[in-house]
Amino acid sequence: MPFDTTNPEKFRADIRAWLAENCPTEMQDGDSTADSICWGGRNWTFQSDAQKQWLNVCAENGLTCPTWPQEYGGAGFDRDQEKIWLSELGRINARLPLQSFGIWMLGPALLHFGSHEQKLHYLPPITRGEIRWCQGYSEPGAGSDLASVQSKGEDQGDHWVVNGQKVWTSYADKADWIFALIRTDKDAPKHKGISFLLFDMQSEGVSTRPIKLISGASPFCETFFDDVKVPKDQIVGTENRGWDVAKYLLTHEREMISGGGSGRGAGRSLAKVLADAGHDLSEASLRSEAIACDIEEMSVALTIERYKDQAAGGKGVGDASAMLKYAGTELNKRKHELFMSAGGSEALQWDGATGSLPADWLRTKANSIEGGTSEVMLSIISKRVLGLPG
Amino acid sequence: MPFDTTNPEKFRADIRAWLAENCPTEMQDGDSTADSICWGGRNWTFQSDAQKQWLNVCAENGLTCPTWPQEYGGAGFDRDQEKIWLSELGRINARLPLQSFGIWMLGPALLHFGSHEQKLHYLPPITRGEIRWCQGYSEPGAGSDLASVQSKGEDQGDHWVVNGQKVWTSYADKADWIFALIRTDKDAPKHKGISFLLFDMQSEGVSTRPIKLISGASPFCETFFDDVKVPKDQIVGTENRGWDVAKYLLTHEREMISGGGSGRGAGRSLAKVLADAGHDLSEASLRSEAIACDIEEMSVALTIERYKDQAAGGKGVGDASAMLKYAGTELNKRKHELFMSAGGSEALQWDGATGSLPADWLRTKANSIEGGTSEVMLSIISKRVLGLPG
Amino acid sequence: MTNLTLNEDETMLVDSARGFLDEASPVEKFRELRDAGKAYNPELWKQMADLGWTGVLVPEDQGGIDMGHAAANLLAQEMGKTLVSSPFISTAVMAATALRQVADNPRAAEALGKIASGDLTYALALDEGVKHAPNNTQMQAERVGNGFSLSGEKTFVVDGGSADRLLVLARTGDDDGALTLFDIPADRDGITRTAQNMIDARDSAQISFEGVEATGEDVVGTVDQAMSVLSPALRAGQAALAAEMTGLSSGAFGMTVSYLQERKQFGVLIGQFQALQHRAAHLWSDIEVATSTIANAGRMMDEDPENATLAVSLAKAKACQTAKLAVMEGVQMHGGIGMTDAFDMGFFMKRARVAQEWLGDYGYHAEQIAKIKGY
Amino acid sequence: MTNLTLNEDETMLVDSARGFLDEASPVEKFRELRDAGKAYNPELWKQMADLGWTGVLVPEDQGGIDMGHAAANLLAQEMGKTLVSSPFISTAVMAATALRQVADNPRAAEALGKIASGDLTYALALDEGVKHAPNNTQMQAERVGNGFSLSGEKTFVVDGGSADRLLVLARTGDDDGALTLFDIPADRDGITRTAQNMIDARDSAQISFEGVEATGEDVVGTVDQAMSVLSPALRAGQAALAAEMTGLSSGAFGMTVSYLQERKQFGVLIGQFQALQHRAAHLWSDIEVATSTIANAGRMMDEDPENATLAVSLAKAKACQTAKLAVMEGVQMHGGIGMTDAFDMGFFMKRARVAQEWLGDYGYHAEQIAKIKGY
Repeated sequence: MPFDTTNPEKFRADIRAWLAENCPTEMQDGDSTADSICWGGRNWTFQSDAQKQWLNVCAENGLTCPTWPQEYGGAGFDRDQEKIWLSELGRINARLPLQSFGIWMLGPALLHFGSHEQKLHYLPPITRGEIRWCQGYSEPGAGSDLASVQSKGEDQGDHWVVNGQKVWTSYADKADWIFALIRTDKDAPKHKGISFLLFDMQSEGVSTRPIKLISGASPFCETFFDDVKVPKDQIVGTENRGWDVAKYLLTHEREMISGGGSGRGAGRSLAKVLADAGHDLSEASLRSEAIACDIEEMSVALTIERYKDQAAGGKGVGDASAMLKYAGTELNKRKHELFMSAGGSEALQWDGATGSLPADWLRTKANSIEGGTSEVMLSIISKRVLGLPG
Repeated sequence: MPFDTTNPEKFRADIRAWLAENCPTEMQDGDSTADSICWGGRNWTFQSDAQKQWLNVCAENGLTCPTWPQEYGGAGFDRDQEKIWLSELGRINARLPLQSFGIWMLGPALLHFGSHEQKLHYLPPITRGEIRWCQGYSEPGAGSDLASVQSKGEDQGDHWVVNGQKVWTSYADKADWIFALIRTDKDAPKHKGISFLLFDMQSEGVSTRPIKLISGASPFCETFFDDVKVPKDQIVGTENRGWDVAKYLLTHEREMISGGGSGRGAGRSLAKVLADAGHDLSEASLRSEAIACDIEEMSVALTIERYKDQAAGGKGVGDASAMLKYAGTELNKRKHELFMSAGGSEALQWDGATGSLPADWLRTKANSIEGGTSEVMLSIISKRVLGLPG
Repeated sequence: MTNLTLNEDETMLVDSARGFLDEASPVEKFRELRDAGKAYNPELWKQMADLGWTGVLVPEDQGGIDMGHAAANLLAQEMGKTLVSSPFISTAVMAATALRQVADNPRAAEALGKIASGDLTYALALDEGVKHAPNNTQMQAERVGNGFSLSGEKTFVVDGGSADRLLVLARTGDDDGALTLFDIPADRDGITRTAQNMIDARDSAQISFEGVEATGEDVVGTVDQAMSVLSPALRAGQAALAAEMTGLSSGAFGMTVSYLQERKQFGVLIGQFQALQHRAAHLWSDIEVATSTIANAGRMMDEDPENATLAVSLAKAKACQTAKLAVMEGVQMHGGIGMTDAFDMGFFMKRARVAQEWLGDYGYHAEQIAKIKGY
Repeated sequence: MTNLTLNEDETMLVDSARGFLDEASPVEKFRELRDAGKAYNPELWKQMADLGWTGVLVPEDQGGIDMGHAAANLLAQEMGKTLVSSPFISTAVMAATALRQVADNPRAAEALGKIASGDLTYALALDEGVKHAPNNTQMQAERVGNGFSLSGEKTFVVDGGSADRLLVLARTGDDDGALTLFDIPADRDGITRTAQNMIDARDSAQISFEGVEATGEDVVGTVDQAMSVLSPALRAGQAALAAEMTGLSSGAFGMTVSYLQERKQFGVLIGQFQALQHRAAHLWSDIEVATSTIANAGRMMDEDPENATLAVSLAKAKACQTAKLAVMEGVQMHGGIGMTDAFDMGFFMKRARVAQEWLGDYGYHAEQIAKIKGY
């Protein structure tokens, strides 16, 4: 690793020097919109040579997943080093080299529940952007009740035969592999008969159908399993204990959707968007809402930092992460309402001067639904954190 | 009656002329604060000769209760005439001549459920401000569950012997008579064994103890009944069907507390208070909240008018009145928060230049509790108006 | 005395409008238009003319039914419930109101007649920036000989792509208020209309004027006095739009309450969850309150039009807030399905957003109110 | 790297503070003070001095423990939870911070020592109008010979009735920023202190100055340069007050959650009502978020004081909103009992209201933030 980790100042200087040498200027536009994200995967088409170069040089140095162990393709950074890395990226407005469900979701699950062999097998391709993953949790009609999994895996000795249907599978039509909750014991209680399986989306019997959203985009799919063969070693954790893995991951998902890590408009500065819209903020209600939103945004961002510090200090965050998911997604909706208001009639056009703003605005409405609704988050807080009855 | 009711223009002209002649200038200050209200009653001390004169001249002409029938001390106005009367009062900023629970609560109950004899006996003294009534509903620990009445009346042939305790009795220490919910059949289901009784607060066995509130004032009392004799003819409606009367009255109370009729800051103009506080409203958050509050206030006031029009048109308002109570009291709290903010440090003093503002502010916090909490109102709407299950 | 409830005529109007629209223009009809890329259905417009709706504000002398603004609002409200897409507000409300201010002018009278018969549609070309600000009009109408030459750009001209004629606001002098309103055919030389790809899939256009000629005949009312004809039209349009938004709120709310009554989660109907019950009750209350401001705006415009600005801005400001809440709660309470294009709730959300901006958003009307009340 | 969680020293400080205050100053102690008409308990103040708290921001050279602003905030937060009434923020936070800017001055050093030992209390006489606006100071300090003569009125001087000394902000020139801070005994000739009857029953005074003499020695720092010593003090006070308010919010919330867990209505625990559960969960979230801004303000003041204004204004703005919500929900969820003087919740509501105004309300700090961010 080309970074001196003996002290923070030295480390920061090394990072800065490395970035100066390796981060292409085109990747320093800081505008992490939905369109500019590098997702990777077998079929990925780089938007530019710079994007490809930036991914590769980061991957070579473990910097796509800087906190993962070096043996699995990470850089082995601790929390303080990660902060320095991110703050230096922020200083030059650099894009993240790679974003993916593999990084956000499957990786943490494997690091916690996977065997050493599984980690060696699955993690490095994620860090290099070679395999793009999708998540198969939700099923038709289940809504917030994720544990009501109907997709079933029939035990055939060395493999399961999986049949069923998933819905709200993000980018299933673009993903290479899926991690999915499958019922492998239909007689057990709801939470006890589910396994966490991994399989290739090119397996025979897997098909997808994009769902068109109100924004016009189709980031989600319906995903169908028709006699899909899944070898027994493609399970994370113990058979029929997949709910433990799912619960663990939901916590990660909450933190992510709260705005801490996703590209969903998190990088969009309030002031910048308002200025771009040519708004002078002299009108009281808009001005007052802009400041209020800014206050909330800074406060929630600090809370995400504080919780990360707490987690890094070995104190688990647990159910309290529901708060980050709740506060972050509600804020994101509020902020995009403000953006739309500042954008005026220009923001009412799909292809107006405010670019993807209207589609982004509509997209935020799903933030408080996906990964557990705001209502589910509030119930988790009230029951598990506050200990309220019933 | 000195008013020509043949057409609205003539009627308005008569009202205007009558007011010019009869409404004392001192009563045209329009500032209907808690302190300036004329409550009447045996022990009432008029704050001024003008207050006394204004009450008397109105009472003589049925104008303390303008919509009540003339034979019971009212003026027999219909809805349109009442609107003209109120708008002419508003034009000259005149105070209401008399306010009381007799007018708001008992009167409507008697007009609906009472016998002709009862109306003749009880209503005229109310219109003349001679008898001041209080309301005995709530009991210790019952909270929003008004039907859980424990105070009991034992049947002794021609009278009941009443024992028990009420709480939150408004101005019980100043009232002459009480209308109270008393359980007269302890074996019947909760709502079926309650009677609506009237009795003199000077009866043997009645005692009161004021409750000091966070505002420092004591508008409410605990009220104790110790073997109080209540003659059988002092019941409104049917024995054990007092809950019907109570429910009917709760509707009236809701409308009243919503701000339509009480003196609780309803008359305080937003703009006037802000101007009095010397505030120029240039700061965005205060300005924006002031306008938002004003918008809500005008909108709620129009809704009260609309519902009154609907009621006058013979279409009952029913459970939807819960909305007026909810919207009106939440607005009143919001408005007083704004007043406090505009008043700055002056409003933080009990006896500062903003007068009773801080006490009024604290008083509003009870608005969304008394007469059915906001939560109870929302539940009524969701179940009885929207038909949501469970 | 002013009464804020419906009178008998109005009740009949609402009942028949609802019956007609449920049949002729449920939300799926809007979906068909959207999928076909069409702004509105001319056949429906013709039917609305036959019912007298296009002439709701046209004097009887010109063939209208002249029922007044309260009635126009009620029609807009009913249309909002099922997201009817038509030039009703532009043509039958705003253009009709502007033109009837000068109804003694034969050309205006003729246009009013054609509006009533459904043979003529209008759009209003007012705004030039991203926010509604008619007083900030920069577009020039230079005097050339006895006439004018119009040059400039208008944006967010609702119904501007399909309208037969345009009411165009242009500057005829340097004084702040020196604006003039022109009534010109939309295909006159020098006019270029570019469709705007609106999120609500309705007709809106950017319109550029390059040396467009106009005669004195084309002036609506008096030169430099646009506001005397335009202000009543704006008020009428703002109130009708507020009514449409309140109808839209009711429509979205109705779908939501139905869903609460039928959707199960965790083994129970979600309508049993008290947190959702209370939010639904709050939203219902808010829609009731907004409805009152619409009724009031209608009455004021009919009975005391000179003093109706406060009532109209109140209605639009309140409607903006209520509609925003109604569609947000609508999507959230429906969960994932509410986010899909196959479900109708998104249409309500997108229509609400555009309606919030058109003719002045919440902040614009809040400031109007503050100005009137002397803040 | 900045870490927003508590370090070991801070955790110990919080634990011991909580233990001490639960014993020495639960809310009932505040009730006793209120009923006795007393501003604070000098014995408790002495105990706080013995614990080092009064010297939390005093350099060790002057006998303080100099733990920094994050620690001062934590103490204020714990005090807020049980509504401790003391001159902590005026004296140990604000006066100490102002004086340590000039700690090489022997008089300032001596004063700092007495603050640390608990032998000297201060109040800051800043505001003259109903809103916090130190830059609008009109009070004159006229030059007379080698000294000054102070004349004017100060209001909302928190702890001003009981303080031994006053830090007084006065105008020494016509330029906007030409203000000077004076450190004078509260009983100097020409000073009249009038108690203000505050809703939160704490000490606040209106103070009039009539030709009060001050020498050059009395100037804290440099003439015409008040802000170089006052700004850090204001920031420190604002942050500590925000921390107190967040503690207060937690205190009120704790009472409320307990009540939800024990109070029955309609035959069930009210904590089972989902609508209340969700509101409680929302409030808890909001308090958590506010807590993060306090932690951040403390770290920024300790690590990068020159750039701490944004962090401090953020903390105070957020604390104002959160405290308002916490006490309103606290009263509402308690129902009638929450409205009685015999119950403690009203104390939280009244303290929160005063704290909202002191040293700048939400609107003041929101505008500070907007200014820094270039809106």
